[in-house]
Amino acid sequence: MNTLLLVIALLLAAAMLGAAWVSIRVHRVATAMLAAGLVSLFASVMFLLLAAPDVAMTEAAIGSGLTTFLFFFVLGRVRGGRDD
Amino acid sequence: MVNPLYILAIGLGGAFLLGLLPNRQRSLAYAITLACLAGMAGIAASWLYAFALQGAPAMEVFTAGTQPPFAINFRIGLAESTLALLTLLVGLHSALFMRKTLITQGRRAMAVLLIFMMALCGVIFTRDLFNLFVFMELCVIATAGLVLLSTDQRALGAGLKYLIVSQLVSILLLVGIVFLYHSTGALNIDTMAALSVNALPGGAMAFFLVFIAVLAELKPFPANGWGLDIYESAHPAFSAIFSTATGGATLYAADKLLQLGGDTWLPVVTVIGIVTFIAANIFALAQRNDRRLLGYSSVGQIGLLLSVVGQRDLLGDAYYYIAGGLLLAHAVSKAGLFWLSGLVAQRELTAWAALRSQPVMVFAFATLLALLLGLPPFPGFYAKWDLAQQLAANDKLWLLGLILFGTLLEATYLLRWFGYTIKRDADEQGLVWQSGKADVVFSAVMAAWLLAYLWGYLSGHGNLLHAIPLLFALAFLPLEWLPAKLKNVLAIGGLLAWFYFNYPDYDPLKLIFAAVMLPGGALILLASFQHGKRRLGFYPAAMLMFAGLAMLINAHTSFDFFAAWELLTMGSYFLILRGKHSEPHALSYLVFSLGGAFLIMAGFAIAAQGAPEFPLTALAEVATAYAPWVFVLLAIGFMTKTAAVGVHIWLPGAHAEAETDVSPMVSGILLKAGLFGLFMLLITMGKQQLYGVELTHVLLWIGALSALIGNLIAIFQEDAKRLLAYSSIGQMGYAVFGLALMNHLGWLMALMFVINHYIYKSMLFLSVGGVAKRTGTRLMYRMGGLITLMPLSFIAVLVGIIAMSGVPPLSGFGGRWVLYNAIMTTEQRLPMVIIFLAGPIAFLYLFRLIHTVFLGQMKDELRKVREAPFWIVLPQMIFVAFLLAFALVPGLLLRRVDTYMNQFFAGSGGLDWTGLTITSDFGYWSPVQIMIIIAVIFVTLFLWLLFVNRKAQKVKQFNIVFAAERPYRPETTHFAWDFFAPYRRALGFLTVPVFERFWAAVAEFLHALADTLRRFYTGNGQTYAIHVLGFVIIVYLLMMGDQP
Amino acid sequence: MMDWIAMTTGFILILMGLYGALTHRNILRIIVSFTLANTGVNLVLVSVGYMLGRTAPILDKAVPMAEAVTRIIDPLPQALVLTAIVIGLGITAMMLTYAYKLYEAKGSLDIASYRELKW
Amino acid sequence: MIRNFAVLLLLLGLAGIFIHLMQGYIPATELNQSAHYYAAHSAEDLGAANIVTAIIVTYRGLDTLGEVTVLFLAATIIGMVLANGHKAQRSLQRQLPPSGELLTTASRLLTPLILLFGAYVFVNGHLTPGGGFQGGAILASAALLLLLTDPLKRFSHRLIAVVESLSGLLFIAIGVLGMVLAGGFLDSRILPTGAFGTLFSAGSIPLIYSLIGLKVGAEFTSMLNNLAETEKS
Repeated sequence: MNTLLLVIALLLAAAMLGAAWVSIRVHRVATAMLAAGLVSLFASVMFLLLAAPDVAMTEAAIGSGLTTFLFFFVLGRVRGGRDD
Repeated sequence: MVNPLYILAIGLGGAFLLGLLPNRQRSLAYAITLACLAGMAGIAASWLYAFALQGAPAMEVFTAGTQPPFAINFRIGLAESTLALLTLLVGLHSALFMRKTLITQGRRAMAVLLIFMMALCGVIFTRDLFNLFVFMELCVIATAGLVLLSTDQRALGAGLKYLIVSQLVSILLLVGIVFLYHSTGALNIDTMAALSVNALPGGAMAFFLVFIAVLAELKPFPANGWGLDIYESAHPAFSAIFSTATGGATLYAADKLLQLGGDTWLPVVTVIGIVTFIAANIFALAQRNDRRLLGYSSVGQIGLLLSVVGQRDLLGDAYYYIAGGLLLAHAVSKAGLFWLSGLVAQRELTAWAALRSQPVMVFAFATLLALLLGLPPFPGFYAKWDLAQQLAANDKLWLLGLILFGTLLEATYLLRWFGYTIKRDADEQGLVWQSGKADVVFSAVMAAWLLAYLWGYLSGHGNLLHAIPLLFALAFLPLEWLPAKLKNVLAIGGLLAWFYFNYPDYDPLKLIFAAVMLPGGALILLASFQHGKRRLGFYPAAMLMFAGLAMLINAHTSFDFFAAWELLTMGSYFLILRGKHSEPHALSYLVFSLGGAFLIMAGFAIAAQGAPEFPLTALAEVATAYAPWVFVLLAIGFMTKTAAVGVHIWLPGAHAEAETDVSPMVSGILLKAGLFGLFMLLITMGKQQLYGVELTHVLLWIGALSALIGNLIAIFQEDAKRLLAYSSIGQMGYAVFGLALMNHLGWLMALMFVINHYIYKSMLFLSVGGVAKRTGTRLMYRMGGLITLMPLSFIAVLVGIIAMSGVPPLSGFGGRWVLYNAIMTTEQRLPMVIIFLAGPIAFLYLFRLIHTVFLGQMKDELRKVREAPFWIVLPQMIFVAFLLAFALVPGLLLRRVDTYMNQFFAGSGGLDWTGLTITSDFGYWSPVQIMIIIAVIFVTLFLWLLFVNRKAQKVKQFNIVFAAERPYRPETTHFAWDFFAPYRRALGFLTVPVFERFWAAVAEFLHALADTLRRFYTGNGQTYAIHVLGFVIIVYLLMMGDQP
Repeated sequence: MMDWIAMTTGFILILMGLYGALTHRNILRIIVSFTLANTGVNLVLVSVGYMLGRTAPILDKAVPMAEAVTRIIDPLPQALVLTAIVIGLGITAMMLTYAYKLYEAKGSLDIASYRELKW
Repeated sequence: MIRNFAVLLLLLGLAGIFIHLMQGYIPATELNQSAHYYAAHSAEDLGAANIVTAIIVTYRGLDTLGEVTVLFLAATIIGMVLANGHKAQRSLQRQLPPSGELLTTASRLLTPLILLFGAYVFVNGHLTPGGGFQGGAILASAALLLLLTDPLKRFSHRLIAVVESLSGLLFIAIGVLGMVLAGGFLDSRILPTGAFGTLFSAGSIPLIYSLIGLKVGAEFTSMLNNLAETEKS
């Protein structure tokens, strides 16, 4: 049980770091935003593992949900706002 | 007492209430905002009343019905209530200032402002670390919002840079907080403080992160580019809040954290603070934009405060007095200046000249600058004095030196700015006069004077605003509307009255100085009667100088002495600045004087070794370990005032460019302040040795060289006033030389110079000034033959130069006679030779005054020149009479002094005053006999001349043949042009302006440094964030290196 | 172990986020990178409160009131993280607004093009 | 690039700081004094089963007030900044193709459900995970859904503002009541703590959390709404 959790945690950590890497390195801004949202989502699962359900909920709703939407709202309004 | 949570409730409730209002009712919303701010300020004021006047104990406020550390708590004490009141008042006034902007932007902007003020109060009150973070984040967001109130498009960029940096800061802060919580098990600052964090595992590191993050909010060098951009582009009323309220609250947060971290962190704070202070002030030197300049100054002031916070362990009880004084001075002045900048249309520093269209604004500007610089009688002055005492007593001279250096830089750019305001061309539309905004500025000015009174009241040294001379000078400010002639009567009356009432208290030495400064000043003021209208600004400045002089003579403690010194420096600066072309010269005068003053302050501080009151007489008992250093510091300080060679370069410009009646004041009178200081120093400290060098011998050399070089340069001057100015350097050199002889005759000679120099230099400056006024030029080769047109001036000059060059029969000869007697007593042969050499040189330049100006060919364009105005001639004639009298009976004044001096040089080398004859070891001097002999010789010669020339033919001026050519530069053909060219070829090497070049190079270097280094603020927000990160890492590495 | 994993991941996320924020020139990318770093901070914060073998700080039938002290993990960091997340959102929203306004004013999202204020 | 390299170097330094921190980090085996107090007392004193909620709403209620204010501030500033000069462009807004029938219907159906769920989350904040912030975010997501299906849909600024302000004012009022009636600002014991574990328990915590939920929901909506309005033709 404990080992299983650990493995999951390790996998999550790897996924988070991978997504973060993508978010930093990728060329398209939209992808970066999505990847960042993904990191947040993985983090909220991690919070569950860390026995923090309140934080998990908040992170999922606010950190990954609303924030990502805000990003896309603005991205849609700055046309041509690619990596310049 | 009212619960502080009501401040929060009012602020927040007001903000939420604004949300309920329809967007249209903007005036109502504005009224609500003001009411909320006023209510909050009222609460803070009620606390201040309770703490300060009723001595109430600090108030602990718990929330959630739970004790800390389990719930958040607030603490309100004197410091908190003061800061909160300051914050809220600045906020209220800024809201008043921004009335139009706020109403245009609507209720949302007002809500943001209210929340901002609430959050700042929260930062001040809270004792909980995480709560502190929350309030700080609120401040960040509110700041980012309020920056956008500016009409300046660039503010947008500045706001983003700020957000980027604060993101970085908040990341560090959060990580630090949670690890600190992990180490201590609490978030309450007091609970954590009790646990000595540094010893806990991981505690020191966690604290470091928290602390460095809060410090980064204080805009330390180099992590402060973002702050400067905000200052430059934000609405000035917001900048006022950002500089004062945010700065104050964050500083207080850092102070709280230090209680948590303990004293081991104090050195870090000190170093960061002082580096920031110096760097900001150097950068500001090259700044041309007013708000950015104020930004640099804000950054610097916060740095200074940080370094004071770093001394909290030394300062003990005085900590809040000193830090509070500096903080309030910074806050009120900076807020006032930012508001004032909102009234000036253009952003160039020179555009502030527009203030002159409303003289009262110039007064406001001067007050705020003085407050900022910590000049007397403002709080910063008391604070810096006490700080210097403590630093010196605790062997932190390096810090004291750096603080004073930074302050000097600050004074340089701030007063240069003041100079622009007074002297540059004003744009008529340059001042956006709105009475509402002006009232806000004036409330800052009022607060400045109130604080001045309060800090004086709290000071252990007595209240400067109770000093009658100062009050008398200040009284001329509200009387500025009176006509100049009436004010002149008042001024003369004041000087004479003060002298009369203090007469019984003067000892003979002081009496001489007092007589020169007070009735002497009154005499020169007679010349001021020629000015009509109101002559705005003259009387407050002049009387400030005289107040300083009067207080200087009466001073008994080092504090009184220094305060008087600063007052007379400021007064004379304002006075000199009035001259037409004196802007750069006044500045260089001030920089040297303040530099000298700071040396004096440091000297006194070292001497006192922490004693709360230091009587001047106690200089005699300074421990031998410091005594020579004290001597050196004080002597250099005084000699900047006497313009000894090396630090003389300010004098010629300052004296030559001053107004006609100001030149004699600053030359004849002001220079004596330095001599007075030297007298005081030598009487108390006597001979001192440093590394085996007899310091009075050094003085001897300085005096001799000053005499030689001053005189030598004087002979090459074409400008009559500059000639006189250089001659002053020489004359003061004589006086210093005499003092440094350290014997009876030497001092007597110095005293004779005090009197003589006053008389003939005042007289000559007046007559030359009168001539310059009539002829419209000060260049001597442009004059000539004025003897028939201005006979009275001619007489004055003639008598003056006879007196001065030391030829019989006038008092200059007496001076010389005493001088040569004195010189014979010294063993220092070389300086003696130099002094001897300087004598005849003096004659060369004095001769030019008569020869070139009054004799010779009359210039065609000067044919219609009239005698100088009556009021300028009158004092000259009085001086002539006085010179004759003094020549006949020098004993009148000197006799008492001579006996007085016996107590210092017991029995040896005194003079014998019997009847009208004075006898020394080397011979005797009978003034009356000499006078008679000279008269006989003169009359004989004159008669012989008449006899020889009896057949001479009168030649008309134009009865000569002109060559039909016109030289390229006509003046070069004038016989008086470059009159002493042969001497220049021979001795010119001595007049090479090495010191001018040296100081110019110093100034050049600092400006170039500023201009190069500030490019480091590239304007890129990302770079600024990198700076912040770099700052954190550097401090980390330095600390790790310090404690492995 | 769990807390170590989370903490290390958190720190690495912070560093990666900061690297992104300090090297990308596009303002939107900078903001995205900062949210990454914020997520990292949240992870670090929560992992500091974590204790092996204990449960979430919610009392119910599984964790009765009397056993709370020995059964639950430290609730305080979680409370702090909640606040931090919300504040982070506030700041992100502010920055996005700024980005939008800047773009509107100048048509560029390159941070290097906003350098009128300097020196 | 030199710049990237410098950043890398500095971050290496920061990594050093972090490693330093982790070296000093000793995982706790016992609850520290604060946590111990909360574990032992919050249920008893405040009657809240969710200790995190007890801390957020009561013990550190001031933080939460600040937090709500952060959102309020952000929403207000966004409104202030974006409101300038966009009203006139409303008529120019581009005509979007109508959203699909399915999407519209689904959103109409879903919205009340989401709202209900949000309310459930914050009302039960003292018992189960979740609370005002999460619930508020869920409320806002309903608004988001409506915005997405109908980009031209606008919510009444007035309504949002009233909800926002009223809930804020009530929050403060309850806080002040705590000062008057109970032990201090935001003390939740102005109402009876009730039976442990039931909906109407834990004093004013559910009330406060509901207000927070409403306020947060309103603020998020206002932010989204303002951003949505910026859309130009």
